[in-house]
Amino acid sequence: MSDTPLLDDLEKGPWPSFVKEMKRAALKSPAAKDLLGLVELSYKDRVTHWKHGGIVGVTGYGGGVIGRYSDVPEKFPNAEQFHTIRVNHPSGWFYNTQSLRKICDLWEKYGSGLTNFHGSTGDIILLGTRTENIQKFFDELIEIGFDLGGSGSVLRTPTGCVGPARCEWACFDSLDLVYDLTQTFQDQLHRPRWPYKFKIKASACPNDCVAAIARADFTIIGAWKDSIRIDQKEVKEYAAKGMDIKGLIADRCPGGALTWDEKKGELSVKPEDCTRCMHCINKMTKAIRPGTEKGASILIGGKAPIQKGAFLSWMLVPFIKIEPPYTEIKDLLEKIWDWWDEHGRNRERIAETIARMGFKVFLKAVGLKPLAQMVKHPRSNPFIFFNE
Amino acid sequence: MSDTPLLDDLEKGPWPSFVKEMKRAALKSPAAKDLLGLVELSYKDRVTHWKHGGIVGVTGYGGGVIGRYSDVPEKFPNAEQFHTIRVNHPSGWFYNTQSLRKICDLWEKYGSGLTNFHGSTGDIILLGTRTENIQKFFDELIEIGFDLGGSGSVLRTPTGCVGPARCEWACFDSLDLVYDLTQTFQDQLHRPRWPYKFKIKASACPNDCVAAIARADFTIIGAWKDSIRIDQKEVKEYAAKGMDIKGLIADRCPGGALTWDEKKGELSVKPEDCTRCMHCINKMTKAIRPGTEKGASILIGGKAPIQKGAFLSWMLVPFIKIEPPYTEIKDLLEKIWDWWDEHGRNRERIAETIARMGFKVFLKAVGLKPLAQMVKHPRSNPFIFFNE
Amino acid sequence: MAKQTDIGPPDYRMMLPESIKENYGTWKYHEILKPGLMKHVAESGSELYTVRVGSPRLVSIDFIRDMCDLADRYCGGYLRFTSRANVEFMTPEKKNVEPLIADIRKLGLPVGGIGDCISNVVHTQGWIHCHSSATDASGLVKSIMDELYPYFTEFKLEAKLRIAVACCINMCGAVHCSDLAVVGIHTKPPKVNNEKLAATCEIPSVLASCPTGAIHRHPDKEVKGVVVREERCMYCGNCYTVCPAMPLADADGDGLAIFVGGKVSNARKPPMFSRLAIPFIPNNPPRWPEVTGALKNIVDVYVKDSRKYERLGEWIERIGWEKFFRLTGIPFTEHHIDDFTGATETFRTTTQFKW
Amino acid sequence: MAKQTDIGPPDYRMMLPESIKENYGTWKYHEILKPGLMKHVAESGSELYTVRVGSPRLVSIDFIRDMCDLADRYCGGYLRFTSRANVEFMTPEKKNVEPLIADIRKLGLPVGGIGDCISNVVHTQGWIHCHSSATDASGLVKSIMDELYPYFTEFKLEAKLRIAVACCINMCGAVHCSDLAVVGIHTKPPKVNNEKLAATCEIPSVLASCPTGAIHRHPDKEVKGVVVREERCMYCGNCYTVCPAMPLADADGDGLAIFVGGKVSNARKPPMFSRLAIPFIPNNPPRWPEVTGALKNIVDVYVKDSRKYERLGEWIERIGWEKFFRLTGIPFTEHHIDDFTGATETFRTTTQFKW
Ligand code: SRM
Ligand code: SRM
Ligand code: SRM
Ligand code: SRM
Ligand code: SF4
Ligand code: SF4
Ligand code: SF4
Ligand code: SF4
Ligand code: SF4
Ligand code: SF4
Ligand code: SF4
Ligand code: SF4
Repeated sequence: MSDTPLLDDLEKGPWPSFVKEMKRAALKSPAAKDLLGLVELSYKDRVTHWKHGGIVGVTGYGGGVIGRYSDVPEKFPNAEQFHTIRVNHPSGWFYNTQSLRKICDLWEKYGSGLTNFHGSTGDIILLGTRTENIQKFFDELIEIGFDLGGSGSVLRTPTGCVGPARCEWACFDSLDLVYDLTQTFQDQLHRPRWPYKFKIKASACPNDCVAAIARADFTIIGAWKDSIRIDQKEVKEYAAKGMDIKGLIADRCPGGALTWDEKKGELSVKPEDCTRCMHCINKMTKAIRPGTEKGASILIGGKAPIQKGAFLSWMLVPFIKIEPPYTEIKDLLEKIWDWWDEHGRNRERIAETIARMGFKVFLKAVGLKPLAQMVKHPRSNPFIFFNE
Repeated sequence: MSDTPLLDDLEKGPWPSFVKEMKRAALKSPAAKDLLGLVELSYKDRVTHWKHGGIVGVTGYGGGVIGRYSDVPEKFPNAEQFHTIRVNHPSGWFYNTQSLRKICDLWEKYGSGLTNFHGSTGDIILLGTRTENIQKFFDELIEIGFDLGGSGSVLRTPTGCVGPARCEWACFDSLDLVYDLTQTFQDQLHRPRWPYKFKIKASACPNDCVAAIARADFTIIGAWKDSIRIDQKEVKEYAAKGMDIKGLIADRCPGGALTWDEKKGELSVKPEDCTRCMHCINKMTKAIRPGTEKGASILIGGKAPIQKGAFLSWMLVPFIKIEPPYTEIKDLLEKIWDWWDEHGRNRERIAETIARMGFKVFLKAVGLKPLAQMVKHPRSNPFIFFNE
Repeated sequence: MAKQTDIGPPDYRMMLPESIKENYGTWKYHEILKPGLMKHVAESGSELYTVRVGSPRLVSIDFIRDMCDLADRYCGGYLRFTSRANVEFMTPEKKNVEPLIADIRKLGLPVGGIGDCISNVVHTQGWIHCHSSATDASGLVKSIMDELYPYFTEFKLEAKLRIAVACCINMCGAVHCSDLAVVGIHTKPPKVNNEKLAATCEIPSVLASCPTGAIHRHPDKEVKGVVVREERCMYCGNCYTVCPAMPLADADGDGLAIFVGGKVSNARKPPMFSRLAIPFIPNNPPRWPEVTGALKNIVDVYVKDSRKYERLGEWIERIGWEKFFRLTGIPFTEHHIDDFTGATETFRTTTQFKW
Repeated sequence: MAKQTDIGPPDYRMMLPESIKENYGTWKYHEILKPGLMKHVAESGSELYTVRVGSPRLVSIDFIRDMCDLADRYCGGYLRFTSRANVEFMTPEKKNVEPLIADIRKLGLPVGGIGDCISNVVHTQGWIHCHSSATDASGLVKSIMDELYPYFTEFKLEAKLRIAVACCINMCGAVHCSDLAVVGIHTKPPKVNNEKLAATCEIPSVLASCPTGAIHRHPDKEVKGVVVREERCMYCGNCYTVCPAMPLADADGDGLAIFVGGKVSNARKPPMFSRLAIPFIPNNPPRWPEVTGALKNIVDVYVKDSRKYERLGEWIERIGWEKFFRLTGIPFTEHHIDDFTGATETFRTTTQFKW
């Protein structure tokens, strides 16, 4: 009888099974085999069998590796050390197969052969290696043209959506921006110096396909200044095909910018009332497109609940042009980091530092003027500090 | 030349002038005359000339009088003491002229002859008398059947809307409830014992014509359990008169409960989706009426900004029948006061005590079970105290 | 010493006119006939006409007597006041209505405020009677209503518009939920008088009174008193309320803030707080032209741009605050950005905005 | 020691297929042809077909090699992964599409997730690799996707539905803004091991780590260590993150909370947080039937009641949370009432509600 009965159950069912994958890896790697046993034990005990990670890494870097030790080494000696290595993905998560195969070969040589494509920050996650292998792996990783991603109180691996590579709505080049920022800030990415982690994500339109607004301290989301472009011929096509353009498009416009003229079969927009929500564009892909004067909005502060509660990024720069060498964005980042570095407390994300010190104090520090677009509504309380 | 040039300017213009009234009073009262001078001085200096009130009052009561002393007694000796007496109004602010005339005569005898009908809590405000007159005035006030209102850390004079006396939408008898509660809680109204003030206001429907939700710690607002009543004949009348029933009524229904059938000329309601906002009733007074199974919702915590910020009252009891002797409401009030008395800090309104201790703690204490109707939405954070 | 206490207010039933006693709780519907005049009809078919009259609220007893005379003449000796300090005369007799209105006009009083109007201004004491005041209330109200008078006596709006004035941030009145709210504010920290403080106040309670912890014991052990860290003071006046030795009033520091877009009714949209439109306007008695001008401007823009039944706050919610500031030409400043408890709730967590 | 460091990731241009290099930034529109298949058309008129494949995310290198084989066979040696860990194969050749899909199916992998579908589940490490975990992520995801499989491979929804799983409240992943979020939670305070603590942690930083101030120095001066005031502990794990001597994991105390109605796109409604639907479900590996059942129930009700293009959170906003609880039959408890910072913002400050 199998010694992993609980996990075996997860090989059944239509969705592809991670247990199958673990077993595939186990055929070649004793570490992967012991991992199976250890995880089966967790399924039995209903608790994790991993201990708090120790400090492991590569010379010259302060991050990129998550140390991990088992609390049942005697039972599963080959999984006693099971460190994770984070490898920085190429923009847009595009790969040629040679590169991928090289990574696989390296990981077959130095690791458990188990991986996540990708971790939720966006790195390639290579799961399970021993301390002595880390440096060797890294040296060869550099050889094949890859580098580590971020971990700890550093700039985390920036990510961006597929954008101009395969999306008609991209308002800026998310792939190039992410690549450029990642290269420019290698030092911030590898060497901890800040109160806590800092994340950058770029979605090239407000659909936000990398969930930047929820997960990035510094959120770059595509925008345009002029009007959406409507092709009335195509609009008539949709109408002809029976789409309820008034009910499903015009009435759903949050800005109240759209009017549907049933008789004329025309959809008109009042550009000043469009809030660029993307809805009409999303649903009438052939008839409606973003404007032509493109750029991005920058929002600040997105993060998960620890410790002062979750934040969604909020508006910091309503519109900015995004063009190489991206100087304006880089300067803004430096200003923000300097201020945060000086005022942030240990384990305090930028949103929490701003919440504690006051948004207007932050705006002054980074040299931005207050705008109505930054708030849902003005204050309702009369407790104004006039002396500032 | 007049010695009140600035105030004189406020006699001009179409809106009735308080300065004219002050001058009318000044003809009979030296105190009122000196008040004119003192206020003119404030208009000149652009600061108040009143000092912090001292403790003045009547034997047996801890409130009802606001002590007030001028900081320029030498200039205006007759306004040196200018205490305010708060007289509890009759429910709905209805008066017969004899009672009003009696009050006027009393105030001519003991006071400046100046008054507010009414103060914003709802009392008759009698402005300007001297310490030695207060008790005498009070004794005669009782003779004519009136009593003092609240001030200080007591139950403040409860108020209610005109309700069933002159409004077709009243879901309970706001006048009788306010009268009954005021009589029942005379002790709480006259003798300070609490951390801070406590206000009760009753509006007999969700239009909330006494702004209870914004100004009362304990807010009683009319509600009904069954469906609004629609008179289709009258609906057709409105349509005939050219009202855009779809655009102005159905589409504005916050619950999405109304459907307008253009052809049939019929307005139908899905009762389970009606949130009793009053809009359709307000705008089609002849065609639509509240339901018949009437009562009220009770909300808790309304207050102005001092000190933890303003609160709007929030839902505590979605529906309760309001019938004499109002036992259920009185019991609830007692429970709330007991808890607040025990846990409230000095100058902490009930909303602030609940905010500090937690709403669910409060609910347990007053014996109410949690309901989805009490919140806009459930918590978004995962920080749940399971041990409670 | 009174023979009796705790008798409470008189029974309201003594105060109700016959026509109301008869139809109490059986009203069927009402019609607004013209500004300041409405008719209620009972199930029984009997009618009640109500005439609403604007009052300055701060009045002499002779004004009250005038009202009594009118009530005796036309309303069987009964009248009422409204929750906004207007006077209401009620009669079942249609024929009484016009003569009544004529006599009211003779007294120089306005008839109006019913329906989609600007009604009377809920307000407070100010320099007339309050030590906390940062401005006067009665004078502001008079100046504002002179400016907006036609909105009381005529139908010029798509919805009700409620104005409130408070002479300090204690906000006596529903100022924090008004379509238009004018609030007196101090902008200078309290001037501490330590001799007086030592004599009249307990230092611990003074320290405790400050929400921002701006008050500290006097550094000099010799001095029995306190100092205020001015940069931490938000001029809330809590300290002054508990201790007379810390007045905030200042001729140049005091003035007005204007908040807009609040409501309390549950009609259509839930109740809303008023939000800051203009952080500070200096006191300029007797007419406060900058204040009345600012309100007039906001009302004009609202009238032009609003839709049927749309309260001021509903209008702003529809067009967005950024568009409100653009249309009114009011500058958006750092003071508009919240930094009180819960401030982060006010930040715009979406890319949606208008230019 | 590496010859070089800080080289960063490879240049993305090396990773792009020809057909994309040619039409980079000039795409005109797209059409979703069937579940898992879409076509992008460029200004130039050239087309690109994308086939999306569901992945377990936790895979062996041989899985990656399988993907490479397919990419070499049909896509000129290029492929990509999505922000939800799916694999995407792209080809300009229409004729390649069906054979490609056939070969994918041969590997037992699902094609779908494009359009109004449930896509892959954003998730985390769990018992596979994390010391903080209150549950396993991969096992939950497998169980959930087996249950909801047809929503990935067919069009059965009015809008996208995004699911996320996190194995502790650190919420790695956009769990806090997902249509459906399953979060591992601890419900027992940390078990303090004071010997270990004395050896490995600094007491001041341990005390400081606790947001609720539940951790105090050990009363007994002799003991170098801390105690936890259990009634003040909200099981957040901050202390454990800074000090290994305070583990929270507990076989019976650990389990799942389910949050619903979040979104991040700005389409129509602004982004929203997910809100608590079910406070606690005990861990029941390997299949967590109570969790998958609860999700299935919510999805079924949503599918029945939602309108075209309505995300789950938009649907709940329209019908109201009280109706959501009624329709799903999920009990509303005291745990649903917020008592964290800003809790008062969540209280219902209106009389408007549904029964
Ligand atoms: C007399 C008074 C009650 C009282 O006991 O004194 C009263 C009486 C009526 N109100 Fe009111 N309301 C009165 C203060 C209020 C208040 C409180 C306030 O203004 O501080 C409100 C809440 C205002 C707010 O939301 O900020 C109020 C919100 C309403 C509404 C909802 C309006 C809206 O669309 O939001 C209605 C319905 C309507 O007008 O469509 C309403 C309707 C009515 C009706 C028509 C009810 C009826 O059938 O008799 C009454 C006369 C019409 C009218 O326009 O005044 N009454 N009404 C108050 C007159 C004050 C005044 O002198 O102007
Ligand atoms: C007279 C009146 C204003 C008016 O002209 O109408 C008034 C006057 C004062 N109020 Fe008020 N309040 C008056 C209604 C209100 C209201 C409105 C209401 O009750 O509906 C509020 C807002 C609702 C609320 O209670 O939150 C109100 C909120 C305050 C506050 C802030 C309380 C808070 O928790 O935010 C204070 C400050 C304090 O209590 O220390 C306050 C304090 C005061 C004091 C006692 C000043 C002080 O700090 O000692 C004022 C005395 C002025 C004087 O010299 O006569 N008054 N006060 C109102 C009472 C008349 C009456 O009894 O009918
Ligand atoms: C491939 C991917 C970007 C990437 O760089 O990897 C992507 C690609 C596309 N997204 Fe997305 N989205 C992708 C993640 C997201 C995310 C992030 C997430 O799921 O964590 C979101 C935000 C979800 C949310 O709001 O919670 C997202 C919100 C949208 C929306 C807005 C949907 C809505 O109504 O809220 C659209 C427009 C639409 O579908 O109508 C969209 C539309 C699209 C289009 C049609 C854009 C285009 O013209 O090519 C792409 C394919 C259609 C589709 O249905 O997948 N994409 N999209 C991601 C695929 C993930 C997956 O494997 O399923
Ligand atoms: C591997 C990964 C989950 C996954 O399986 O994909 C992960 C794993 C860990 N996260 Fe995370 N986080 C991962 C993405 C995230 C994200 C999502 C994102 O980055 O887009 C978040 C939410 C966004 C955010 O940052 O707020 C996230 C929020 C956290 C937090 C809470 C931070 C906060 O301020 O709320 C912690 C706790 C901490 O930092 O102490 C945390 C801590 C951790 C630690 C280091 C546990 C710890 O306390 O030391 C986990 C190591 C697990 C292990 O043994 O490998 N992780 N973590 C993700 C990184 C992979 C990658 O690099 O691609
Ligand atoms: S975020 Fe916008 S531009 Fe980027 S992939 Fe999604 S839809 Fe396309
Ligand atoms: S993008 Fe959104 S806001 Fe702009 S017009 Fe289209 S639907 Fe309206
Ligand atoms: S609150 Fe309702 S019942 Fe009371 S007067 Fe106003 S509209 Fe009539
Ligand atoms: S009362 Fe309000 S919610 Fe109810 S049906 Fe009428 S408009 Fe809709
Ligand atoms: S608002 Fe302030 S100044 Fe005006 S009466 Fe109330 S407490 Fe006094
Ligand atoms: S005014 Fe308010 S903030 Fe300033 S010192 Fe006094 S209590 Fe503190
Ligand atoms: S969510 Fe918690 S348990 Fe899961 S990986 Fe992140 S930190 Fe570890
Ligand atoms: S789990 Fe969180 S709340 Fe509990 S003791 Fe640790 S840090 Fe404090």
